[in-house]
Amino acid sequence: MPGTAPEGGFALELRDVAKSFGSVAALRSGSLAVAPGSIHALVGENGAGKSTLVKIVAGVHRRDSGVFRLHGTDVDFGSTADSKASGVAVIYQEPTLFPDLSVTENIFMGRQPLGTGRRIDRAAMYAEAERLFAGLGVHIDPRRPARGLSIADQQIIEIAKAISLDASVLIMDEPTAALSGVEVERLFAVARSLRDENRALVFISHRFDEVFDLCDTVTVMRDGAYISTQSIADTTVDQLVAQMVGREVTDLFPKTPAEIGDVVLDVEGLSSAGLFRDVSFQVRAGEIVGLAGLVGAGRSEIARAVFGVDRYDAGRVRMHGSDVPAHRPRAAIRAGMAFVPEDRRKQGLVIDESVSRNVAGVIRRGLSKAGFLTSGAENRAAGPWAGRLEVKTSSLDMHATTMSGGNQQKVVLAKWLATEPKLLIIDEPTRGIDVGTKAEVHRLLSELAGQGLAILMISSELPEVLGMADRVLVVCEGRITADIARDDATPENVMRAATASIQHSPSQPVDAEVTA
Amino acid sequence: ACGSSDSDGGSSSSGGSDGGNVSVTFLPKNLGNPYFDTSDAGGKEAVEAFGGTYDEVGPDTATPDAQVSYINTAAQQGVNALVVSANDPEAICDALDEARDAGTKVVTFDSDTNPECRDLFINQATADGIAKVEVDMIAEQIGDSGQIAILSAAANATNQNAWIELMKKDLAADHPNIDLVDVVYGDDDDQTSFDKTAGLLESHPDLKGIISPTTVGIAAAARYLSTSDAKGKVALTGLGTPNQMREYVKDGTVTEFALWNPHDLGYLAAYAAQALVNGDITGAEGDSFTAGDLGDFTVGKDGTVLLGDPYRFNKDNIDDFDF
Amino acid sequence: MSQLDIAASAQPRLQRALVGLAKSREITVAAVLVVIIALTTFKSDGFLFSSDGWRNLLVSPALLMILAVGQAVVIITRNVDLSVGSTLGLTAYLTGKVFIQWPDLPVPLVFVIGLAFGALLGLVNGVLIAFGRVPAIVITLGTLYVYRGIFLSWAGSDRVNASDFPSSFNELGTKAILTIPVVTIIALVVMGLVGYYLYTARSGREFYAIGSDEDAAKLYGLPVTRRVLLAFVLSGALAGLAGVVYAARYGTVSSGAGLGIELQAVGAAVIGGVAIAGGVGTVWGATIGAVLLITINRALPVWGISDFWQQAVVGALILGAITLDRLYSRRQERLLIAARDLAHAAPTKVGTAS
Amino acid sequence: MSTATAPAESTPRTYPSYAHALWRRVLLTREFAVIALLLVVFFYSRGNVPNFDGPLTLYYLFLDIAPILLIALPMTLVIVTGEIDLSVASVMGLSSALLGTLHADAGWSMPMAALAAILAGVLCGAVNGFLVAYVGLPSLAVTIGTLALYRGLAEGLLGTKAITDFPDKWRDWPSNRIFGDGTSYPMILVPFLVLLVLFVWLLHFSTFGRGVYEIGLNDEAAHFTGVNVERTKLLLFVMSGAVSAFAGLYFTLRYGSARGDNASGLELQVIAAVLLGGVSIFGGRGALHGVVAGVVLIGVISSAMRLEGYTVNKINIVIGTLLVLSVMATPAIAWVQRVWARRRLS
Ligand SMILES: Nc1ncnc2c1ncn2[C@@H]1O[C@H](COP(=O)(O)OP(=O)(O)OP(=O)(O)O)[C@@H](O)[C@H]1O
Ligand SMILES: Nc1ncnc2c1ncn2[C@@H]1O[C@H](COP(=O)(O)OP(=O)(O)OP(=O)(O)O)[C@@H](O)[C@H]1O
Ligand SMILES: [Mg+2]
Ligand SMILES: [Mg+2]
Repeated sequence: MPGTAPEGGFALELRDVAKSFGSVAALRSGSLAVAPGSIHALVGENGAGKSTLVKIVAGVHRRDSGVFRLHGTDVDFGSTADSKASGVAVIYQEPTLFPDLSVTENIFMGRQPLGTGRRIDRAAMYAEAERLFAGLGVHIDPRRPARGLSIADQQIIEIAKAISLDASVLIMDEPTAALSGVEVERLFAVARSLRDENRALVFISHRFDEVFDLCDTVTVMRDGAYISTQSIADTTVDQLVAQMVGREVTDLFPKTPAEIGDVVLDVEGLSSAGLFRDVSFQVRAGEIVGLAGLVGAGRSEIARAVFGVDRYDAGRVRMHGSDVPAHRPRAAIRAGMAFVPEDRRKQGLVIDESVSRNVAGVIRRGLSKAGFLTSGAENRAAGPWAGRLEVKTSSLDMHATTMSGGNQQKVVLAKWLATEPKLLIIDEPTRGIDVGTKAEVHRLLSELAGQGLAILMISSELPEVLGMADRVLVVCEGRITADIARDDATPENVMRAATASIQHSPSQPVDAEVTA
Repeated sequence: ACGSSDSDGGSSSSGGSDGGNVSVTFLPKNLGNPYFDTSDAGGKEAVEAFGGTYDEVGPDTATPDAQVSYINTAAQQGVNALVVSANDPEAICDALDEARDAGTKVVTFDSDTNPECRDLFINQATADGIAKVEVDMIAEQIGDSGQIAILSAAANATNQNAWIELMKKDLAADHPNIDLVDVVYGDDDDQTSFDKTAGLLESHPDLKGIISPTTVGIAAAARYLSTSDAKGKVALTGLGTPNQMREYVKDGTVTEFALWNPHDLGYLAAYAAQALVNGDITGAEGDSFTAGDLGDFTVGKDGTVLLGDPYRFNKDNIDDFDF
Repeated sequence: MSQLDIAASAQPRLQRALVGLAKSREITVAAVLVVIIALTTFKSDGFLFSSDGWRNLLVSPALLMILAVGQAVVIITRNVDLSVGSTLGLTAYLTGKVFIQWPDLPVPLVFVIGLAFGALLGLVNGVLIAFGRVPAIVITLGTLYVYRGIFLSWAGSDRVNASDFPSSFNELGTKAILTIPVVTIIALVVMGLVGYYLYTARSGREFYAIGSDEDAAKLYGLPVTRRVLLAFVLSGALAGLAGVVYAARYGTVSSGAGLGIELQAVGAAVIGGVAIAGGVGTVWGATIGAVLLITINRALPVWGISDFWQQAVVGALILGAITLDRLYSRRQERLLIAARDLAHAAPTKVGTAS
Repeated sequence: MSTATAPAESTPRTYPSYAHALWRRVLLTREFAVIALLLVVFFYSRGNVPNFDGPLTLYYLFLDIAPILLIALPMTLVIVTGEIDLSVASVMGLSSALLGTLHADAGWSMPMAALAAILAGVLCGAVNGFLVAYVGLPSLAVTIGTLALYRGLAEGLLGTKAITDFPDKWRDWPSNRIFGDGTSYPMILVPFLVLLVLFVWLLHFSTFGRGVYEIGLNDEAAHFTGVNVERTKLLLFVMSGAVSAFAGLYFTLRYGSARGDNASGLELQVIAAVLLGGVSIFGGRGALHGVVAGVVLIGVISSAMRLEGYTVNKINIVIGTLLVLSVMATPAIAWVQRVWARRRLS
């Protein structure tokens, strides 16, 4: 069981907590003990039950059994309001903002500063928001509505909200998944200062470098159960990984060299007002092209425009030399493109639909006979693809809602591989995916490239880009600022290009060396 | 008189086929309309008097399609007679025909269908008579010159439209100085009629009189006028019930209005239905029957029975009535 | 980082307030209203300048104003209340019955009874929706039928006439204070109170948060159930109040009272800038929307347009309002993008210089 | 390539197609509950309601519910995408008014006038669809607007007139009996059945229908998998407009009267029936067999209650309560289960 109690007792303590959703046991025996004045990492594979544990602390779910103590006293939260009142602040895995309200109201909802006559004192509220943002080193207009903020900015609002709660226990469920290096650094600085104020922090992340950089203690979970707690200083990445997956993972980025063939995708002068400008590049058969850059650089937007889910203002997209009409995903699919988007719950799959309908979702036109499409035909087509990707589900009519992130990602991949594409565009292939599944995805991508598939991969994880890509394109502020071959790519020159201002002719980025 | 007509009905029905229990269903334009409440109460009184079975059904809005369902139901139930005030002269015809094929006698009252679709129409007053009395009243009240307007019921109401046409003719022929400037429709809804009255006065600042040939309309218009500047300046007349209008006659908003007795109308319709069911009459011109204490009636042209002339209500006589 | 911070926060306060005012939907609708009144008065000056005209201008929309306020609150929480017409009718009839039973009841007490009864009917909606977590449109469609059915069964072959009410109550429908009709004052007070609450109270803002994203509100720990319940109770209570006002103003209550007015109330709120998707809008906007709807209806006959076309005009107005809103927000988006382009351009120059 | 996590390539996983047995998937559904209720009410009425067993009952029932049956088909698809169309009854009124004006006033032949009315319905639907799908406006607001607009056009077109001179052949057609005198099936069932087959195929057995469900569940994901969300919605509103216009023709011919106010208020009846049939107002859920059962259920209840002598107010109370109960059933069952579970624990 996790550690012996420090002098003042634990700030947060959970022992053998269990929680089931119907027949799914999300948490079998979760334990976590966090001392005040420490930053405690919680790691585990997808579906290990981390978020469920967090939601129990937050009062979103009620535990079925087990001990739950806050500063030594037993508690049982019926709602998130209770937990908040007890000094627990939580940043959830998915941002939860009110899009129509101002950024400031989002932060202070329900506890706005009051003036005379219990009226909301808006001036004080805005001033307080500006102060918070200044502390985080960001500049966001406190009066603008939350709608339209990038995921990174949304995450920053969440962080500001949690900090302003002045809580004694702060839990962050993958707060950095959408943040870039600079922002992560700022967040860490804030976290450390909170620790120094003797608060207890819980930090969940799949990125080990962050865990080792920030935290002092780490708890590992697997399959809904507690595995171990140890001091960061006493452990290594390999040990943690081994505990998480219950086995050794040796090769995270197993890219094998593949034969590079003809040009498959040819993008020329693509522009979209406010998002990106004059983007040109090519992807060849068998090649993995990595699209690197800071969050908000516009990589996703480029990918979405290429695939046709977004409009663009100028430029052309060609597959195998023939033009692909703009803003028509169907045409792109027919031309051989497949697109795994960054937000799998909202864009990647229809979460309330069965596995088989999701997997057969793109190929169903080919499945209907004489205009007739039956569930049987879908099941027959979907089954083998789900099997090839080792999707963990009890039957093909299970809804994707019940699956963990990694499994959902496999369903999305199965769906697109079923179309037998020539080009796979994959945005953040392993975001929020645990190490085990991550390795599987990487192996798969490498294998697909080996079979001659052209792959355009967007990733915010530099090791992933450097490990997987044959060629790295760096995007900065909507332009391609560098095109670096695999052998020349180092973290330093990629980061420099990602933070560089454009100093060369933007129409000729191909083969340009890094200039910064 | 009541007793004798009662035994009359009883004897003739026992002279018919089935032991005197004539079932009559009243189907007004819509439920919750005081005018029909009164007429159907009259019908009920008559049916109870001759020992039949009375029933009242109807839709909540005055539309023909809603009425058709109830006609169909009556046909299925095989009621002996159906007494209907038609929301549309044509639209309920097929349904009525089917009911008649199934053996149900159909009497229309208040608002007629095409003559082929029913056995008898109980006419409250001739259309000419109604139009004339309304035009005469307004002419007297505004000194036979000036602008007037009409606040009617639903735009498709058969009887109202017929009267309005006749009023227009009458005005053109006999009252050249009266100018009919507008016809608006209050849909027999209190609120709409009220607001339309306000609208009329705004759109026509020189308006001198309003005719409202519908009981809901005239009451709403009177209520509006009684509280506005136009009270006493704009004359209001038309067809109304004494209970609804009493207050406005007394406070001077309304001088005189007219109506037949809707209670008698329902009463007569019920007796006519009974006579048809018992085979006393067929609905042919010249047939005659006795309607309880209302006395004898003769079927006129097109299978129409006329109740009588409209009656004018004013300060002097209104307290004699309660309906 | 956040490239979205357009110059907005750098604007001086007054300027920001003015720009916000000019852009606000409420002001646009109010401007359209003023233009319509002006043009119609130009055509027939009795529309505004006769004492009847002035009074009707103020008094006719009162009923819909009250309903629109309640509807706005419900729509802001991303729900809708289709049962208000039936609630209005039922309460109006109850008012009559109460007076017939106890003719000497003080008038304010009757208002309280109406409010309470409406609140009770709203509570039924609210309990079903908030606790059952079922869509409001279905539940209130159901209670629309049920409440009207109860009303019809109860009223049946009976109606309430003006003579059933004490004259002090009837006078309320027409009395004016400083030429402002009492009924209108009631509507304005309702608007003021509810609007003030929504704008300045913490719990008031929670209605917006819930409508903006209910799941987020739950995660945040807002009392979603209680607020949604309250919204429906408020809407019911205001429909009840409207019922009493209806009785006072029209004097007669028959089974048709309030039939179909629910869609008008929704229409008024939508025209006034309350977003049907929740989270956006003000009761003041909804009220102006109600006034515009009614006033257009009254202006059309003055312009010689047959009242058969009125519905068409109202429909066109609703479509116009929401379409304009949409185009406006598209333009806003484009401005935001342009601002972002500027923000992109700026560091480039700095970079070159360094 | 050789990682510890690499799956054994030799045995690709296989899955059963369904988690539950066939009977559970068929019988334990919302749709089946409605069908069961319909059967219960129907056979109860046959045994206990006087005259319900007569030959006319079904005949009138079908005539009465025909417009609702017709419009419920496209309305189901519209609601499954998460949208709503409140303007259907107004389109019926407009089609009725057009048929009347064009035939009687402008002297067009019946087929031409009918065709024009249907085209007008298509246009009305296209306006709704365009505003919803391409301008991106909420359908509730749009169709409240067009509800007033189309009704206003219909009433403006006809004014006080009710046009009744239609050829008998046409007037009689919808209510003629398919199998001759004495049978219960009016001719209007023929176009209904044709449309039913069409819509069942469209929603349940076509790629288009899969897209319809996906749009209702998550339109962004649907867009990302190549479903043309805008065009699908536009088409559905057009279908809704066209079928409503057709229902308007039926309404006109059955009652032999073209009026601007024909069928007002019918939209809420259609929606009530569709929801009663188990379609989720949030989109993504529902099936046509449930919807047809829902419409017929409302028809049977109304018919039986009318035969029992109840008037519209009682019928409305029953239908309204049923609607509320039908949506409350799911949360109520869940609540009971929760209480049960808690009681077993303690
Ligand atoms: N509301 C729910 N209903 C049913 N199953 C659920 C629910 N929430 C979570 N689960 C299941 O519980 C398990 C644990 O999920 P949880 O979200 O806690 O994992 P996690 O460790 O946070 O994973 P990740 O790293 O992907 O965020 C998963 O198998 C998930 O499918
Ligand atoms: N809906 C939106 N409205 C306004 N601006 C947006 C919207 N979505 C994204 N942006 C902006 O577009 C830019 C690029 O967005 P995004 O964060 O998706 O970039 P990215 O390079 O794909 O990053 P990542 O994939 O790592 O998240 C950012 O400036 C972001 O703020
Ligand atoms: Mg998680
Ligand atoms: Mg991205």
